Amino acid sequence: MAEDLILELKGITKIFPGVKALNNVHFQLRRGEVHALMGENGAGKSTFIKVITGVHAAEEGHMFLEGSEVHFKGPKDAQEAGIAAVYQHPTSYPTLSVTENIFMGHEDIKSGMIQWRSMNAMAQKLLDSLDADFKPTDEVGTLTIAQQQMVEIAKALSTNAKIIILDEPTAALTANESEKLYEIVERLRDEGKSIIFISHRFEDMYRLATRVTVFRDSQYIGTYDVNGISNADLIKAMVGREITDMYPKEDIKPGDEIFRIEGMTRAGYFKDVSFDVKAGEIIGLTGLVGAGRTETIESVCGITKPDSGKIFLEGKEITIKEPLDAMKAGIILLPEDRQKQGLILSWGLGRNVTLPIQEELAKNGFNDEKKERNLAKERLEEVDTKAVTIFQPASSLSGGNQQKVVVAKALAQSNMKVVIMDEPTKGIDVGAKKEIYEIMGQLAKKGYGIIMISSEMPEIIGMADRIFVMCNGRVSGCLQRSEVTQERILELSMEKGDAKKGGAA
Amino acid sequence: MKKKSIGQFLSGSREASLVIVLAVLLIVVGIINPSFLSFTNIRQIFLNNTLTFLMALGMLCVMLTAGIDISITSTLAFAGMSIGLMQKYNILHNTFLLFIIGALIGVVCGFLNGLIIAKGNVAPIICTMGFMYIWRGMAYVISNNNWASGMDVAGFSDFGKDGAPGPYIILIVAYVLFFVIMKWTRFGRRIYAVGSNLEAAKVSGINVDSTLISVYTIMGLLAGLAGVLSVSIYASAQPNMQYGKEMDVIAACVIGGVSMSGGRGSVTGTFLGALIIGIISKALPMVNIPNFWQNLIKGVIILAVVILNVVTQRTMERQNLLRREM
Amino acid sequence: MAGRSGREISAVPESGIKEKLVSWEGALVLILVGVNILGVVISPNYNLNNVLREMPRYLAEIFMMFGMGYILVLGDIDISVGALVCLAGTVTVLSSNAGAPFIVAVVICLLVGLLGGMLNGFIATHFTELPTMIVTLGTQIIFRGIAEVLFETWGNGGGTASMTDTKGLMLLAKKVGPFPISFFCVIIVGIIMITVLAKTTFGRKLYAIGSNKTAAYYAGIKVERIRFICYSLLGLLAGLCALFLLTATFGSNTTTGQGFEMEVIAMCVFGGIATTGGKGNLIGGFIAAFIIVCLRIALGQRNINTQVILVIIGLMLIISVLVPSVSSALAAKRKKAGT
Amino acid sequence: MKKKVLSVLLAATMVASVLAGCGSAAQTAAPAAEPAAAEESAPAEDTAAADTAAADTAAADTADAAADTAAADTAAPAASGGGTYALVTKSAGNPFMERMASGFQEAVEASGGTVVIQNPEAATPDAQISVVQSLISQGVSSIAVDGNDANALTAVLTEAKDAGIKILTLDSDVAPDTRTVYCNQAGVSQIGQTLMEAVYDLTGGEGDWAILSATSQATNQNAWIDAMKSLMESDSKYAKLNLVEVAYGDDEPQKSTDQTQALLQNYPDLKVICAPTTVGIAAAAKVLQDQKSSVKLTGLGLPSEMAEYIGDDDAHSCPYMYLWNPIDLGRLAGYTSIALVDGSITGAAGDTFTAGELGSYTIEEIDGSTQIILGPPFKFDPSNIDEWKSVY
Repeated sequence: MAEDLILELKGITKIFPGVKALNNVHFQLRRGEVHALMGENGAGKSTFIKVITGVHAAEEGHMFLEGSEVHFKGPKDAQEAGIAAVYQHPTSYPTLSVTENIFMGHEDIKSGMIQWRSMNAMAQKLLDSLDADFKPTDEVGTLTIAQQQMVEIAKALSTNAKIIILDEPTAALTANESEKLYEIVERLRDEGKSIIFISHRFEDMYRLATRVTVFRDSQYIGTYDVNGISNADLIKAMVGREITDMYPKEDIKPGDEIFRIEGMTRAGYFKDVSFDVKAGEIIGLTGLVGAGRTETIESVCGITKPDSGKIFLEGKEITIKEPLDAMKAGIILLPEDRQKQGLILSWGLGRNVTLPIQEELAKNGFNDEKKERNLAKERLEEVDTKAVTIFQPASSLSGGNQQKVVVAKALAQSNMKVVIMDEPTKGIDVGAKKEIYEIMGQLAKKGYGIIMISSEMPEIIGMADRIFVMCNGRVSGCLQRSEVTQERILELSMEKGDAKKGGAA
Repeated sequence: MKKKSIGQFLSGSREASLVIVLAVLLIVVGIINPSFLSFTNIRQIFLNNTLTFLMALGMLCVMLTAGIDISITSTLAFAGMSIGLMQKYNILHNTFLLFIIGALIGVVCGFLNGLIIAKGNVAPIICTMGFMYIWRGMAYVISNNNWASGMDVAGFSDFGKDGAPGPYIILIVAYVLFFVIMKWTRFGRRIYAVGSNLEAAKVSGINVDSTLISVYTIMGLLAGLAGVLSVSIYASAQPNMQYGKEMDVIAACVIGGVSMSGGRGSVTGTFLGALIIGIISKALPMVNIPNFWQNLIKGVIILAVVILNVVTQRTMERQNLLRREM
Repeated sequence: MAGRSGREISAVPESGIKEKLVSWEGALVLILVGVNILGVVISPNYNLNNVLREMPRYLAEIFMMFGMGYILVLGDIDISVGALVCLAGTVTVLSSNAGAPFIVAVVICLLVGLLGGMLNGFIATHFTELPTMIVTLGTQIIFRGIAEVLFETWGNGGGTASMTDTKGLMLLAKKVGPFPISFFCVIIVGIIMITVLAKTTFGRKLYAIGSNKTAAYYAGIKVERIRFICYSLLGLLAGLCALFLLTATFGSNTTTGQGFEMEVIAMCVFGGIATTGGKGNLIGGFIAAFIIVCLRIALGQRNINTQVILVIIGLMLIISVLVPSVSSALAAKRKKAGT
Repeated sequence: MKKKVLSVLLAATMVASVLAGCGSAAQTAAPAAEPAAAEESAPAEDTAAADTAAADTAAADTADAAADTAAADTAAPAASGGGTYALVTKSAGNPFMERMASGFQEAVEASGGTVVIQNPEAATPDAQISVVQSLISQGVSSIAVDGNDANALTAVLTEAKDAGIKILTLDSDVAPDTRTVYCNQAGVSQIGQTLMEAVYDLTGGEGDWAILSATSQATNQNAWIDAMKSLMESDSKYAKLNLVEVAYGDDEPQKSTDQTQALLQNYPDLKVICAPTTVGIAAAAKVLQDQKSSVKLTGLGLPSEMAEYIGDDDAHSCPYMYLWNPIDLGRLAGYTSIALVDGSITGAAGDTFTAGELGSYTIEEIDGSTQIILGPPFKFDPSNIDEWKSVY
């Protein structure tokens, strides 16, 4: 092949304790192309990126940069070789300034002194090119996630790298910001840079990429020309089967209203939010990151204090001052960040499952270990957790199975009436995802009220009976299952006059 | 650009609010006892707190990496006692060499801390607590129940005599040096990076272990130097010197806005924090506060300053949220 | 929604005895035995009677070790307790000398400890942004400061006061056979504190908070209330420590309790409780406390320089925290060599 | 599993190393004590002549010197028994205590006794209690204590007494009923008188003066300060003297320095500072001398610490100061211990014995308690400081 390959990886295998994160995968990147890397969460894309950037060392395989084999001992080697990455989760320094974040590791130094003035100027130039609405001297910790993502992009741009890797850069960006990013990426490509672009959004891929490589379950599936593959084929390559059976949503006739909030307001986060759930109904709550979805739910569940608002359960108003009140009332939250909020990773699965209900099982304040073990076993098996024993630490499970433990933990609470799932399928593999949907469907069938917060359009459309869309702290609309389309949701998610405001969130 | 309100300015800049606290302190004390604001007195504030000022710089570095070092005054005593005894037994009388030796002892002590904390993955407070016992004990052991007294350190103590420029020069050099290092060098910024986000630091290729080791080594170096200075300023070396004063140093840093969770803090803030601590200990006996009340008032002021900071931060955040349009 | 795969998850705990012996607590027991053998070897006077007779002053500290264990499991720290012992002791002595009956003085002693702990707890739970180290550093200075003021205001001048009516204290200092009363009290308090931490829902909550505060809060645990309770409890135990210290000193002065906080933390850490929270148990701390006490007594009887003893304790502390990381590093190395 | 085995192995080796470490420490500690003692006693012997000279001048004032010579012969042969004699100092790392201990050791070893010297880890009564407890376990014959607190040691000393151990105190006393006799360096009122006189002399009879003390709970400091205060009230001679403040430097150089500077700034008319503490006086002397202040200093200080600052001219801050000979105080305690143990004295007032080369002493009843007074404080001035600065 006379291809001008700038980067080639062959037979890469990466093993983490107990898990093969990458299994004999290949990848080729041509000079000056935008190459999309696709696959479901957990397919191994992020690990693959970390191998390229030298964060992880692969157990097997070879990596060629401009034709010659390279062995990166650490991130520094990769940086020096001209590879820059923008990670999915911003790897920023929250207490440091934007400029510093951008230039960390490759500061402008003259006679041993960092040249802040010129660096600030350079940073300003980069931010201007991204149309950013913050200053180089701002502390990164005070920025929104979208803004932090911009800082990361600016950081990658600042290294003058030959290869730039973008790991889901548009996930937290508004349409406007995304368009800006597309332009930047195109400009970079025209300047001769090679770009690896990871995204879940098909529109990203069609807009930018010429070729796409698909990973599934840690394995290499294939590389295709974007113009030469149909959408359905691509999805099949990614998921491994037809997507039609992905959302097992049965048509359940909703019962009476089980849960309702009215006029929930918390200054600076959300304002005058109202919605309701009926028994057996799945409610979708969506909107852009930062629209106030999670914040609203957290106030409902007593995690944070709202300024005002009423909560009704089965028609009666209840007061919730702290998480325990919500749990006692039967409102169960599966939090967004399962590793930080949902689980105690260093604990065994069993203890995690019984943590909220240990007091119910206890005798005179003493833990009834046997009862706990049995209950935990039962619940964990109920959701089909892939685990050997209930004593293994939660950290030893994959993301999908961790989420199942969180579900088991919720199911263990016998008085459950309303289940609130915040991004229940974030970062978990296809199989587990489907199982979560199945559980969700079965819960609805049993007559629980379910609120699902999600940014993933397909699952919201696939699972929800009604969809409430939030925008900038307010509910901007409610869509029935029959009338919902991606376009409608997006329209409601965007602030009116978004374009005029230049994407300021 | 909108003009910032005074409140925003204050909460935005820790240094600014410290300057105000400082000004209030000075005005109150100055009114009660005008002689407090005399040149001699101000000069003595720096001289008497040279050790706190100096060690606070090291503590700043350590705390920036989300660590802590409570062994510093033990290191100080060990280094100070060592060079004191060298003079007592007429082994060495060269001031410059004594400084070098004291600093070296500190470097070794600090290096051990850093090594165990970085490579052994030991919580900083525990590791340094162990060495707190060890170096203090060693200071006693080598002293063999003797002090180095004014007579023993006669020539050497001229360096730190009241009125001699030595300690001030060391302080000025140290602060200028650290100000430059922490703001304008790659090494200084790496310390911030490690404390701000350890994982990110690893990803961006910063050698975290060596940064940690050097930070504790610097702390040791400064503690060693402080030991030498202590012998010089007080013209004596005792094994129990500066016992418990590590808490003053930590308090100075915290008041100065250095975050114990790492990544936040500045040389200027540290300077102001140490100055507040220095002024409190100097001012209390001078404003006719009875002896027995001094500790109580010192504690209340320290706690009040840190709580005040939390309260203003909260108010500002709340106001920012309320200002956000929906 | 029965598991379609029918996968079975084991719920049988790994059988105990071997694991229990091959643990840090097991090692501590061995060390304790070793230290006692050492004592007998190096000192002809190292016997049960003498050890028990020398023990009461140290026993007082062990009360606080239990409370500190709770605080450390929470992932917090409290360095004010030494000063709190001083304050509680001082108030007790002064109130007794002012005519309060012994029983009232005892109540006052415990109450002062409790109030001091509650103050710590109040600040720590209402200003969660502040590291507890700083909070308790502040209260440390304040507690001792109040004691100094009390000495000046109600004492007979000078920073020291002794109890004039020692009848009650003498009663508390009595022995049952060779065992001092405080020994039984330590055992009883110890059993309660160990059991509560290991076996009750309350104890489980402490581990949850120490392991992951956020997840604990999301799971409905009243994090701040529990932290407040633990600080108050530690304060109460500091009061108890002050009381039993009085049975040895019959008075209080401005240096009472100096350095206790560090010694107590050292006991906990040596016993396997991590300062980062969520790890270790009080049985370890309990054994470790006796190791340190026995070692001190043994070396003391051999008239070894008191400062050398401190050096040894410092070394033990560092070695004990290095053991886990060194052993795992070695294990990793061996694994690598093996494959 | 392997990890656990490994950790146990490590723990076991740790025990072994601790055992080995302690074993060797113990082994080396015992023989090391002897050569150290030998070395100590050699220079001490050299200075013995000087000491006795000082003791003679010091003892010249004591009225009972003559009466004691008679008893000297009878007491001397009795003081040759075995037994273990313990001394508990205030704390480790204090040269005054070190000198006292060397005197004690010299006296006891000369009589064939075994010496145990214990320096508590900190200058607190708590630390002393542990040490005394350990000595009870060891079954020593006598314990001489330099009390860190007047009352805190009551219980433990009573316990020691019950165990048949003779208890005496030196330097700083404890509650009188818990010990047999107190080897007092000088009577409280005597020290108060001497210091008052010095203040009177240095101020010229009128004006402001201040006291810089050690810690607020130091027994002897407080007793001396009280003695000075009551003297000022009772004697009209001192009516024009104005004691402006008693400051506490906590025996820390830094705090003492702060306090001295504060005194100078708060009281511009201050004429004299009296510091009856060895740390405080040295810190204050340095402050005054560095600042070339006109304020004069006196008090109690170690000659070796103060040699730099003693002088009549304006370049020196301390014209003269007082102290007793700590070596002699140790010796006296040593001889007293032996006499108590061999039964030649019971500790009752009027008992007389010979304290080796120090001469003969009588137990006196002072302020309702039994004491042995070493002698009046010794005055150090420019004429004799060079001679003494290398002694202690």
